[in-house]
Amino acid sequence: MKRRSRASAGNRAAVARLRKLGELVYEQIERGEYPIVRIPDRSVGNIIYDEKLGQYILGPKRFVRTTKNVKHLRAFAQLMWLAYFSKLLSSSHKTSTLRDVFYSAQAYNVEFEDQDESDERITELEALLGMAREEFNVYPEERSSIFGRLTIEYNIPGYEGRKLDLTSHPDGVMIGPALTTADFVETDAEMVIAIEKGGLFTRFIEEKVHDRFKAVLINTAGQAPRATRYLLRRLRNELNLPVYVLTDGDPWGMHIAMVIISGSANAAHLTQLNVPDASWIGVWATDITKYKLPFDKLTDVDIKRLRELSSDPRYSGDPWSSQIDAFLKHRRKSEQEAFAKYGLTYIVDKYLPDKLGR
Amino acid sequence: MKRRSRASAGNRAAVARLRKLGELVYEQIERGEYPIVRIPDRSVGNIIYDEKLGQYILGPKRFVRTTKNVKHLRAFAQLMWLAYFSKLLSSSHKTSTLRDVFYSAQAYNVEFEDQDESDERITELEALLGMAREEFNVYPEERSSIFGRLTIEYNIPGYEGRKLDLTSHPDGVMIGPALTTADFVETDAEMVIAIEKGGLFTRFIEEKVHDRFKAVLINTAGQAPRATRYLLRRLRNELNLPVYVLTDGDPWGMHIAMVIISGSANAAHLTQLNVPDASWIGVWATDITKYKLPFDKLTDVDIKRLRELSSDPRYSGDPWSSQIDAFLKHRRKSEQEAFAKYGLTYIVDKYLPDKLGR
Amino acid sequence: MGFNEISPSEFFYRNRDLAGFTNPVRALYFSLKELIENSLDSCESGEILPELFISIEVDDDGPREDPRFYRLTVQDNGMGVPAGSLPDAFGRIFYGNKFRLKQSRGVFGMGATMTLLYAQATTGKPSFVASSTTGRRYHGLLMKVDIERNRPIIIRKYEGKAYGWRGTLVRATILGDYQKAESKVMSYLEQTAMAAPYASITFRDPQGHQMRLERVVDRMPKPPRETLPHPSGVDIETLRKMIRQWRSGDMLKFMTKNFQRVGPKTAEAFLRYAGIDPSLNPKSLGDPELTRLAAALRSYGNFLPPDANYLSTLGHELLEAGVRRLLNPEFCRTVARRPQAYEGHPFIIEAAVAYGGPKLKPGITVFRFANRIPLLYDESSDVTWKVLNSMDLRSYRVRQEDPVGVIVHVISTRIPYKTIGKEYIADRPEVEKEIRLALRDAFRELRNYLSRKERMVGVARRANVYSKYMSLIAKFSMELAERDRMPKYDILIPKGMEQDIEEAQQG
Amino acid sequence: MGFNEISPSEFFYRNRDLAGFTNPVRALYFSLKELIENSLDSCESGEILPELFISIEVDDDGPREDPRFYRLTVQDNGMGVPAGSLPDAFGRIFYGNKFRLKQSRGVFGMGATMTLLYAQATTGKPSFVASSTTGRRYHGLLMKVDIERNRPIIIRKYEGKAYGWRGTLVRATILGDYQKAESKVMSYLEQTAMAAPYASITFRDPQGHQMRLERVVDRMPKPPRETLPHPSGVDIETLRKMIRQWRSGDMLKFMTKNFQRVGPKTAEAFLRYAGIDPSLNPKSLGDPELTRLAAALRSYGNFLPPDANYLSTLGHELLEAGVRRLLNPEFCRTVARRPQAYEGHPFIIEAAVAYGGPKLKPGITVFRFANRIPLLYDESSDVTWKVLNSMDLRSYRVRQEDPVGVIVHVISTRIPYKTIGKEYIADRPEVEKEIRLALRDAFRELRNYLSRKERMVGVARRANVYSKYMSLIAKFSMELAERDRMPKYDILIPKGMEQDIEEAQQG
Repeated sequence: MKRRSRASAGNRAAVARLRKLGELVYEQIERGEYPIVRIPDRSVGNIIYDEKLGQYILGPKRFVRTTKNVKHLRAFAQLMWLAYFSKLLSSSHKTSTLRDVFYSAQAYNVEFEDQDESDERITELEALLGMAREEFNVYPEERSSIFGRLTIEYNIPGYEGRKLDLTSHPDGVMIGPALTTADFVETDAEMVIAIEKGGLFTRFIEEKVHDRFKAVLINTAGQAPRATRYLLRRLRNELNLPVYVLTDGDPWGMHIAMVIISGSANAAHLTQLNVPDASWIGVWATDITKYKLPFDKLTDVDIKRLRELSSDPRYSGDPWSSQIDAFLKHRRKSEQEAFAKYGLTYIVDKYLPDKLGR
Repeated sequence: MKRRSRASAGNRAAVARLRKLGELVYEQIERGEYPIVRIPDRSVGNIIYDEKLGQYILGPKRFVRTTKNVKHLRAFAQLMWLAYFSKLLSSSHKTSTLRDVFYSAQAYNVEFEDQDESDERITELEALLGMAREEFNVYPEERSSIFGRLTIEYNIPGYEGRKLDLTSHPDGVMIGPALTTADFVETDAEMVIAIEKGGLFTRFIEEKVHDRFKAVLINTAGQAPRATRYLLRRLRNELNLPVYVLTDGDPWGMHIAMVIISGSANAAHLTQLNVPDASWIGVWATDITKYKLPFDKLTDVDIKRLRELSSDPRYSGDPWSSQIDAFLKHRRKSEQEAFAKYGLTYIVDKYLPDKLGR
Repeated sequence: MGFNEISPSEFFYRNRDLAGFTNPVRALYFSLKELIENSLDSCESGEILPELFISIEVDDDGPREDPRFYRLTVQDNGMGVPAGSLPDAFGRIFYGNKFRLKQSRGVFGMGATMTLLYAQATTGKPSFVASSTTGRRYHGLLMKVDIERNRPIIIRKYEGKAYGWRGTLVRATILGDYQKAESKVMSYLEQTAMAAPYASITFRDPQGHQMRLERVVDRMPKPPRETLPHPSGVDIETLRKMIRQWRSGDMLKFMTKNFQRVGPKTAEAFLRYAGIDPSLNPKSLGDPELTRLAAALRSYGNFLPPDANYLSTLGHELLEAGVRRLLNPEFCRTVARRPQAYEGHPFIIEAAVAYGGPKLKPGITVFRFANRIPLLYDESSDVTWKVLNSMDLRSYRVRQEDPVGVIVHVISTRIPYKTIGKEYIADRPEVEKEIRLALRDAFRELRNYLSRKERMVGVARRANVYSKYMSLIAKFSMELAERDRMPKYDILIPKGMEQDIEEAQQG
Repeated sequence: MGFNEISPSEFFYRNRDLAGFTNPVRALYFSLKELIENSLDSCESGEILPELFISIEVDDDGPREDPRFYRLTVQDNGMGVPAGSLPDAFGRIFYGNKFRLKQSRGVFGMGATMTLLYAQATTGKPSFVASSTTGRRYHGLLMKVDIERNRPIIIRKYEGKAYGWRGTLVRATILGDYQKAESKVMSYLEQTAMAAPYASITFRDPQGHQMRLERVVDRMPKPPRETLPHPSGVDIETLRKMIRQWRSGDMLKFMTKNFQRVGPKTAEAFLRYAGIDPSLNPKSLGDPELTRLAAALRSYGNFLPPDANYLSTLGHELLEAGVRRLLNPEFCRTVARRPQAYEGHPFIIEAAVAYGGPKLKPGITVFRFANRIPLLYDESSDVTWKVLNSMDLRSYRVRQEDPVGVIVHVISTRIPYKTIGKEYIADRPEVEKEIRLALRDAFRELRNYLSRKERMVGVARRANVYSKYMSLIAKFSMELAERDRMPKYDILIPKGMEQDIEEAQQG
């Protein structure tokens, strides 16, 4: 099967939306009006949990950035430059890191006080355009990788039409702009397994999990970057592959899994970075006692985090709420590597089949 | 051209040396003697700067770990288990992370108090065997990547004879156990460029530095992991390619470059993880003023570090000592991304040719 | 083992630490302090603008370097001391005009005598005191103290024309360490000038350098007047003494005549509360009734607050004048609380908060005064620091590095000092509460000042911001829209600027 | 405005804060403290093992809850007070047997009188004092204090058979707050028992609960004896008094007779240093010679240290007994320094460091004593805390969470208290230095103890460690060498263990 990537379409859409923003402001000035833009409000009060989508989205509120208010002027100018710069990148098929954006501003007599201010303005542009920054070619530094039964075809300049079997390199293939924008050409995979840690990713490759379970393996390297979450969503939607998430057994692991499933509050303004029906298969709190895993005590920070999670609507169903209860009851946490207590292959030979229902 | 990897030879050598260690201890016990091992002393007093090799090495001192002293018993047992476990890994062509090692010990009734104790014992085994842990299949989690005009051939089980062109994936190819142990089959590269940051690595790929300069590009992702340094050394020694290192313009960048060139004090017991004639091409302190780069002030920590570097024999020659002086004189530091002030391609179009002498 | 009485002078001579004469550094400071305080009291009692002359000279009879013999001289233009009282005033401990319920600097009736005592103990030299009450003739004494009997020893008498001088002069030679005491002496003089901005002080140091602190106002506060105790908290022994001294009249009259702020209505309501017949003769009260009366005085909550007229405050004008003279701040706010009482003693808290200027260093600097006396020792044990430590100054926009001066002045017929040296004030709840309320008011005004200051800085910046960013916005919109010419944005600038200036001024 | 003298009793009645009678909590504590200290002094003067009975009872005439009227009773088995001295001993301030150069608990000659003063001021009630010096008959008084004239007022006299009782009893009814004072009272009693382990104390609280602190030793230290001043630092006034009282003899004799630790040789060397002819009559000294003599006494460094025989120390045995009685520690080390002097007053520092046991909480707990009196207030202003804060206890292997008790006992003919309430000691350099040296010695011994303790714990562990790890080493070496059978390692274990045990015991 073959499908066209949304990423390429997104690129042309980004250029169009950026042009439209420029026209809006230009016309206002020409009419002798103080230019204004209405940006979706990303504050807590406007973040709503959408039951149907299974994620947080922004509500209808907007805030008005107006050049009538001198406090908004600098931010308005920064936003306009960012739109200009993003259009430049998208048009020329070049990418830029968040850090590059920060420094590039100086060439245009626009200054950001620090990286955070630059990043904030980029997020505002995302909200204004309804697009992820990756769609207008601004990328953070990546660190995730993929391996498995999938052949991709590149879309980036110089590589159009070229293919890569994602089992070609047994250390894993980097997830970056090229892979994020590639088309999926061929697969006999039956599932996707997203793994929190690179060590376990390597273990799975050595134990041939991709063959034994017909799986595409993804190393999220901690919390999954947005490009990785975008890729996971594409694998689910375009190839109809179930997604399983395997994390450490602690509140942070639950969060990593939940962000893949429901998205993050920071990106509530975006609706294409999650996999609503992905499954968190472990390490669960109940697994720690069931498999008698080596454990650490939960810290106060862990416990506080669990109490926060228990009031988050995303964590109200199973297995989330019962695992929160189990974490709070036993006050234990454990890592994926803890299964090595039973030998290096136990996690693949025994735990994974158990969790996948075989 | 084609060459056989030292890594494969190292694997068989590791198994042999581990067996020999076992025999030594076994025979002592059989003779009714308290077993002892003599481990190269890695303390500061035994670290010597070898002018010829251009790096720190260990001197002739050894310390004796004896089972006659109850304080040494636990460490002795841990070391013996580690040797046993490493032999197991090497024999079965499996890898293990440092964390896996820590947890695996529990299956054998051997306990490490924490990760640090486990890692220290692994380092002692390296010193005892005169081999890097990667040679007996213990790897840290990797994060470096490579891209460029080089075709490799794998040696790991299941991939023997399979090849990969390292331009196959334009996001970069992960450097892991498979790549570290692969043979180099074909290249028309004329140089290796090691880059501190992934963002710039991506920039170089987008700007086709691998074609324009016939280069193999390596993303060290901060300080280069040992496998990456090992790979750099192989590229230099096996393919005779000059190695250039490009870092941020600050004391940490100098350190990253120097470790690639002369190795680190922590691994003074190993002599196969450096490239003595690699060149640090920037960002230099003098570049900050020459190119009028955006800069930050050096912190007290930076200044303290520079004073430490100035008393390190590795930094006595050029460009090191003059750059230390320039850093201390101007009290400025700057990142690679700062060149974006002049546009995203300036670093490739102007700076890199300047630094490579073209 | 026999039992015998010793005199107060011998007691305090033996236990000099208790009065602050711990070592040559403190001894020099306390000697000077005690003499100056007597002089200022004397001037204020007569509503005379003080003119003080103070000198410290080296006496060559002693050691060649510190600690060595210093001759202290303090001269004032006060009321003077009558010739007949002069020997006892300086030669006896527990002698003076300070033992009625009246606000004054001197409290324990022993400061000057302790100085003379210390002088003769450490240098062997007699002291010289002189005074004129008329301006026509003066009386002088070369004298010592008979320590065993708490009596003056007059070595020689002097007498002569005063040529218009009225006041007192004291000269004593003590073992002191001026080098180490200098900073405290200078602080004491400067802060005395702050608390008494109507005084002029001339000071000559051992090197002959002269410093003059000229008065900055010509108006003095009303002097304190002798007062009746406030009824709240008066104890049984005081009641007995009052009854012992009562001539005639019933309980109602007794109450109104012996306490301040007690008229017939208050007296009647209180006696009803206490369960005592208003028509009784106070002398007929038995022990149970007396006990009940004292208990009622402790617990009755409806007495009127003390009368401020008996206390001599600085007031806003003089307090601010003193603060500006000492600190020259960019901001100063003074607060004067209404009278309160503890144990029958009325008290008033005056406070000020100063900000900025050339004299204040970053951080909080505390200036403590009690009845106009600067308190320079044991600052961290004092009630004012306790109050400050419990306040969150950030809520008043004060940052750690801001230069803030905090001035607290406790005025009372009795200051609850913890030591005879009058080094710090005990944290009595009533006093603590009033200090907190005073400082809170002053810091609120500082907050308003800092807010306003911040806003005005903002206005100036706005004009620059506008022109710079509006042109960038126009340029990028042109690029984004792929147009050929810059949009007309000049027309937009002035309106925005005008509006911001308006906003800032209203803020 | 007139000048007049007031009596010491009126002065201290008006300024009760100075004596510690600040509020009902402190007043109850200080009253009890003053009476107990008098009782213990009396017993020790006669080398009588103290037997004290102390009770606090509610007096129903006062308020129903704290602060309310409490009747304090303190009875001892001391030397007693002669009938003729009884009124003045309790009815006058500055009266007692404590005004010569002699170590005692009572210092200022006013504690008991202040208690009676406070009693009559707050409850109106007279106090009862009784004493027997013979064991056959006692004399008692119901009395008050004439505050204005510093005189006793005797309301009624009592007399009767003593039935073998010799000692003093005091009963006063004061306004106090026992609820808030209880913890300090209990600490005071317990620490008094620690500093006087030869005393038995029975205490009954207002609820009728009785606590008995039984003596743990039957031996008393020698009582302090009256002493001559040590020559170092004696001032001019003291010299004048000595000369005034000198009958006959030259300067050489004057020096040897008026100062301790001055024999003919020392006298001769000193007079040569001072430039004074040894054959002079002291009465012939003029002011310049006297000044020179005093200066020389301050600067001469070759006097012998003070004589310890005039001071009454606890000594190692009694100090340790007291510490063990109070704290029951697992470790205790006592230190006694040799005599030193400040301003002519000899002093000795005794100290102890205790570690562990059921009574000490984690951290440093400080116990301060002065002439066997526990000091419980104003700890952070005291010289002992200053010394402790300057010491790095980690260098003695003491961790922050270790339960350490630090006991410091200052013994002197005059304790440099900063307050009349005897709440804390000034940081005189001589005293500070001695405390530091004492604590350093004690902490060194604690370090040795902690090191030894650590080592012995280690020995027990070694045996376990050996068998566990040796078998693992054997097993892994077998696997590594690819052998079929376990090597014989059993033979290796005992030798290693034996050696470790030897090492630990030698360490």
